[in-house]
Amino acid sequence: MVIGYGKGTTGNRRRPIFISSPDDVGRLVLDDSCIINLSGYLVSEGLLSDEKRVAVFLRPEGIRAINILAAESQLDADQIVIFGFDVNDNELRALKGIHVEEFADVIGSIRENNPGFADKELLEKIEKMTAQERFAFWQEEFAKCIKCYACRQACPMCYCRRCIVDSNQPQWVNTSSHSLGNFEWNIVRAFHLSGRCVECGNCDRACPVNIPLRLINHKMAVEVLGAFDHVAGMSKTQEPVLASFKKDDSETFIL
Amino acid sequence: MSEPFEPKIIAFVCTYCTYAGADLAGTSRLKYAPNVRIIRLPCTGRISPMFILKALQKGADGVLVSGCHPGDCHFTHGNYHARRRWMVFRALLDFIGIPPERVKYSWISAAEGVKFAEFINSVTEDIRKLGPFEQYSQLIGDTQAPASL
Amino acid sequence: MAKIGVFICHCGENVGAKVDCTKLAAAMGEHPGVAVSVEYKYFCSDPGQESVKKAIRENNLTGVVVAACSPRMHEATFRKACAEAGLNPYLCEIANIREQCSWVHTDKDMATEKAMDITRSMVEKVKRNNKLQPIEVPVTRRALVIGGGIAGIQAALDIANAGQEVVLVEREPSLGGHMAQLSETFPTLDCSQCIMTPRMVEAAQHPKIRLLTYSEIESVDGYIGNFTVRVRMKSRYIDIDKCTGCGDCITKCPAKKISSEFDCDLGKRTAVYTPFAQSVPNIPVIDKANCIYFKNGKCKICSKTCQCDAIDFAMTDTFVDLEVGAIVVATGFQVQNNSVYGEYGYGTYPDVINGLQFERMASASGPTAGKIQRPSDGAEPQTVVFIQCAGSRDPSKGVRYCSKICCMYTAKHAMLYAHKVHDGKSHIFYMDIRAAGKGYDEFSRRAIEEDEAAYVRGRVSKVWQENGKLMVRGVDTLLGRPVEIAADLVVLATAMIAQPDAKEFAKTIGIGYDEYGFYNEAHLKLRPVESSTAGVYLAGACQSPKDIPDSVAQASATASKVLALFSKETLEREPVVATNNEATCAGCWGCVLACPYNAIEQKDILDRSGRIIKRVASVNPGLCQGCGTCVTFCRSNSLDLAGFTEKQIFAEVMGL
Amino acid sequence: MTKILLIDKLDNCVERWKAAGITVIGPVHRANISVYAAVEHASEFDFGLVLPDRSIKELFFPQTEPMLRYAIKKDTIDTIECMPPSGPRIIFGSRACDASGMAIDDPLFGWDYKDTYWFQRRNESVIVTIACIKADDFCMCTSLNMEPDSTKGSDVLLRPLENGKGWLVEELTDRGQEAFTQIAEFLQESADAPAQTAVVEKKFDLEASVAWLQKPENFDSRFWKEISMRCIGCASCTYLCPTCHCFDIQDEGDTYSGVRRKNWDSCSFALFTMHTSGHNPRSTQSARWRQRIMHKFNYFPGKFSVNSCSGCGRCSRQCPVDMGITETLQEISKLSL
Repeated sequence: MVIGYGKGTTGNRRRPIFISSPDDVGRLVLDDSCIINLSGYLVSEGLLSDEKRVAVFLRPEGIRAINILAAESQLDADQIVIFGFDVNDNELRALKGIHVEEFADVIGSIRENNPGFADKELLEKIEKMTAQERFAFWQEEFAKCIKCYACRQACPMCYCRRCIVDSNQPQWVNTSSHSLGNFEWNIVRAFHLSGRCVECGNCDRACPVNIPLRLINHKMAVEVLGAFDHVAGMSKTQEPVLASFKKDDSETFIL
Repeated sequence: MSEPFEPKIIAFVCTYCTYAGADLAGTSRLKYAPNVRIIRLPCTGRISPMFILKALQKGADGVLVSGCHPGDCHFTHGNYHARRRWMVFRALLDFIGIPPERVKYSWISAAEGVKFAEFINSVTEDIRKLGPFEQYSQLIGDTQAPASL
Repeated sequence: MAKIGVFICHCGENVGAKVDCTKLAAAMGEHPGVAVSVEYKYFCSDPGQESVKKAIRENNLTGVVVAACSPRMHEATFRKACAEAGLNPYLCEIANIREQCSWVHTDKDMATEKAMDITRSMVEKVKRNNKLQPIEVPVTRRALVIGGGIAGIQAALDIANAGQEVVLVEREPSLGGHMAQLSETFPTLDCSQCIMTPRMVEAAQHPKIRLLTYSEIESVDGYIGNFTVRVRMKSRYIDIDKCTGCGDCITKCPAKKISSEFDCDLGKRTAVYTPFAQSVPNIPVIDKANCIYFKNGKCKICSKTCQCDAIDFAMTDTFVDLEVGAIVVATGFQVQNNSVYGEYGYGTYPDVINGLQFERMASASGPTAGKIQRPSDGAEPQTVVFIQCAGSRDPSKGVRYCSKICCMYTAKHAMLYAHKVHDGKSHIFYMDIRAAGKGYDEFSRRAIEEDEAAYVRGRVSKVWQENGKLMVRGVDTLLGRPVEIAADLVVLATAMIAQPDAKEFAKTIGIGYDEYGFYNEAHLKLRPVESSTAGVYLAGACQSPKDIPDSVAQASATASKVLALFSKETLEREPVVATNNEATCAGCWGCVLACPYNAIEQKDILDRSGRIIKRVASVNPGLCQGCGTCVTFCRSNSLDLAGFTEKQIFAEVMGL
Repeated sequence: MTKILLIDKLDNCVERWKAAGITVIGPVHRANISVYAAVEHASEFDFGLVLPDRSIKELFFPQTEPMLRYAIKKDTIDTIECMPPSGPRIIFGSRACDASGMAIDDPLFGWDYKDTYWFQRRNESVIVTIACIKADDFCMCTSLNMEPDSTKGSDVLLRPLENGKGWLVEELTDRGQEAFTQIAEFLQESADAPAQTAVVEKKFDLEASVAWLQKPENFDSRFWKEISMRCIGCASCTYLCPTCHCFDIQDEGDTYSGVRRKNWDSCSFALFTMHTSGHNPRSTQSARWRQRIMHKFNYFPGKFSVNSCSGCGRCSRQCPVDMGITETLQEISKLSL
């Protein structure tokens, strides 16, 4: 099977398509509108069973996602054939390689020069706010949340069979979409992605109410890089940042 | 003059170090502010960020988290894991607008009864100065209020 | 429906003076699910405990909260009382209203209010407590000791002498380890081999000890009381059952110029060899890499010589599977390769040697039969310079830590040298003299005062060859001036470092190690001979640099741990262990990594036809120590910790 | 000659209605999205939107709503029932699809138990719909046999004037008439022509599709898996849909007190049909998507004689993976040829 992009409802929309016959190759489209990170489909139930091989079109952040999914034992990277591509200045370029290891240089350069897709201006604006202003800012943003969980469902890292928000004994996260429930959900979502998010932006684009989710994820990625020198998805054997530690980790905040 | 504000503070501590330190403060008959309620866990490794959120939901104006000093963990490295989690969670809360001053972390050993008492006193005083966590109270209030419109 | 009993203890005046117990009892009586709420002067007293038991029986209580002193004081007392009344002891919790309330607050109203919160919170917890049963783990009463140096031998003998079975595994052809290489030992100057070899023989002949030399650990599975260990017995090419140890093969072997590892390259050995004359077992091995037959396909002189037909060139490695209940790791150390110190010329100038080489030279059974000689020309050195901390306490080239034994053995070397070369002169460059230990400082003073070792406080910057001498340039920091000594022999007090494969081996057994590769003890102070993996103990220099008495003491300590474990057929453990909900587990294995005890394993869930449906985490209750780190890590909230479950803690917070 | 309302006068109307104790609601922007929300002034409205991002549904059926408050005592549990805030409302600037969506759901909320939360709000609201003069690629009201100026569910229909300065007023119900009587003085007679309503292309053959859906053998068609393979199982389509109406009831609170709430729920979620045993009758995403389509075009009309879709197109417009009712019914239309 090949997971790729096909034409969408409108001119600049691309939709994920699944192809299992050479006759359908003509349905594939690849251009700079192909933005959705398709890696999440790989963990769909049964897709990779019986050691089937699956090919997937991925941008560098999607390739990083494969590394994380492999590192977190959600898939066997050897089963994944990667059609890597990247878009710079509206120019689409194929990336050399098939297996995730072969893209080490491409994703390594992300570490050196993390472009970050987040809205830098907004980030700076929020960082300059007082805590009270920040709270008010997010309160307004989270007030829009309708708990459709599109952010979760669109995220390749949210592969849990049962999300903590759906665990009701006890109910750690209030499921109601009132302001407290929305706060809790968005905090937990961001925490569970800390050190794991590849900033593909699937959550941001999926959110029907335009909460700047990627911004929070980006902020956490910056924090994790600063504190633990960790960039998510650099290799398929990378230890998850919150399941490991160093004895001399920073602890300036601990009294 | 109005009554001074008495903050509600919930603490999550490990049983081997900070809980024992709190006991030592007791056996030493040290005096400290009565605003803190302690929840005992086996190890800081067991202290989930969820606990902090639930303490806030329960109306805490401040939350404390405390355990063994690095290297002293009864379970060898539960506190190292905890430290990473806190680092990340603290940054997240800060970014969301929950002031770091309201969620405090410390290492207090079984021998540090004095440190425990001083810590409780200073945090209580700090949070008293910050006043009630009104923004969060508003969130909690929303859970009780009728739907809008 | 919960029927909780709340028992509020005045503790005389200790609680009563600051907490209004009557008010507290009344308030708790109104709490949902509370069936009994009473106060009493001393619940820990016999009549107090009896009243708790009576209340449990009369009201069919489903849980008990004793609001009293710290659980660290009387949790065990009241849990026992509950058990005696037929209530599962884990359905009893303590609300600490003394150490953390009445004793530390002055305002009675506020203290009472806090006591109410504490007690209520605990009532809410106890409503969600589960009946727990202590975990019983069967114990295989057989110990595995890995490493046949002095520590391993001591541990094996101590365990065996107490009547328990031991399997002693050594990877070299002979027992002995580093101690067998030593000449004399500090601070008594008794001959190392004289005290070592009898112990080696004793271990080999002990009816309770099964000795596997020239063997290595292949894999370790299982957990405390129940380990399965696979040992690879490397092929000796000599049938251990047929060989009599006559040594004819060694004498006849034509490949004679092989550097002897045991003699630290100062001596030679043959291709079929025992490491040293007193090897135990006294059965040679054939060194395949250097054997002429293996190289050229012709020779077999040994085979022709052997009268017992013990030589078997077709022999292959074999495996032994062992069931053991405890493992003592005594894998020892190695010395650092001093070629990192280019300026000292080790490896370049043959007359710059390390301490272990000096030991071999000074040993009566060594390559020089105990004569101190320059390796280059065999001449007796008239001036010897010893350089301490050649690797230790030197983060730039060596290691940061102190190797602990070098001050002592250097003093010993100077003394041995003085005793063997009467007019010789020894100079010792040192940073500090660390001679803490019984008789140690006296010993090092003797080196200075009686054997006239010249101690120079300072570092050596360079050693070079000039006119057949080794010129040693250093600084005397006490006098504040440079020193230059023309020496015949330079001895480096090399750092003790972890075995080259220490980290890999730690992963095989599942124990922790530090940045240097030394094995981590469970607690530096209180559990110094236990590893963080239950049932695995540490002896000797694999844990940190040690001298012989420390190694032996630690070995005996591990033996006592093992024997305590073997004292019962089953092991009872606190049931505060993690559990996993396999239905919701996402199989990300973060918990496996985070667990300090390697207590979480991957488990395959199979369908009826044996196909893997999913992989989940599975907690081994025999290994789990109950810290709960995994529970917090678990994003899907699938892991939980008995006694401190998610539900219980949620209820505690919500009950405040 | 007909009645018109000029945009210039709208603020006066808002003032007047507010003065009469009426909450005035309309399409506005809030933190990067567009919603129907209460306004202070007419200037807050944005009538240029094809549709607000979020539907009108939440004004009648909010995403979360308290039903009762409870307090747990020693032997009893005290409860206090909660009702939504009461008071007249004018929803000014609805769209035909949104308004008809409410009418579609009326029988659902009233056929057996009469949902007081829904009907209190329905009865207290006047929906003033503005006919669409523009549409986007996702609009599909015509495919549902409706039009951009359909009147179903509306109390007043406004037709934008060609000159863009206001609207022609068509009062459709007594309630609508009453609301506009209050602002009669700001209305005027005019002969200005209304603008052309938007042309919404018919995207699928509804009748053929429904016929296909009704054939029992198509329940197990491979089609469902193929069409929904990329569905990620979020609820954005159902939550933005004006007619999707599923909800869950949750108790929230601490040991001593809490609130029972009625929260949106979605057939897209795996958990929606999950049994306690772990068995899930709709265990795959395709089964869930099939349920959504079947419910809207087969089961619901079977019971209430109306399709549970008003053609707003939000499902497709906001879908993270470009799915939606339009595509599905288009494909079904092809199958039934």
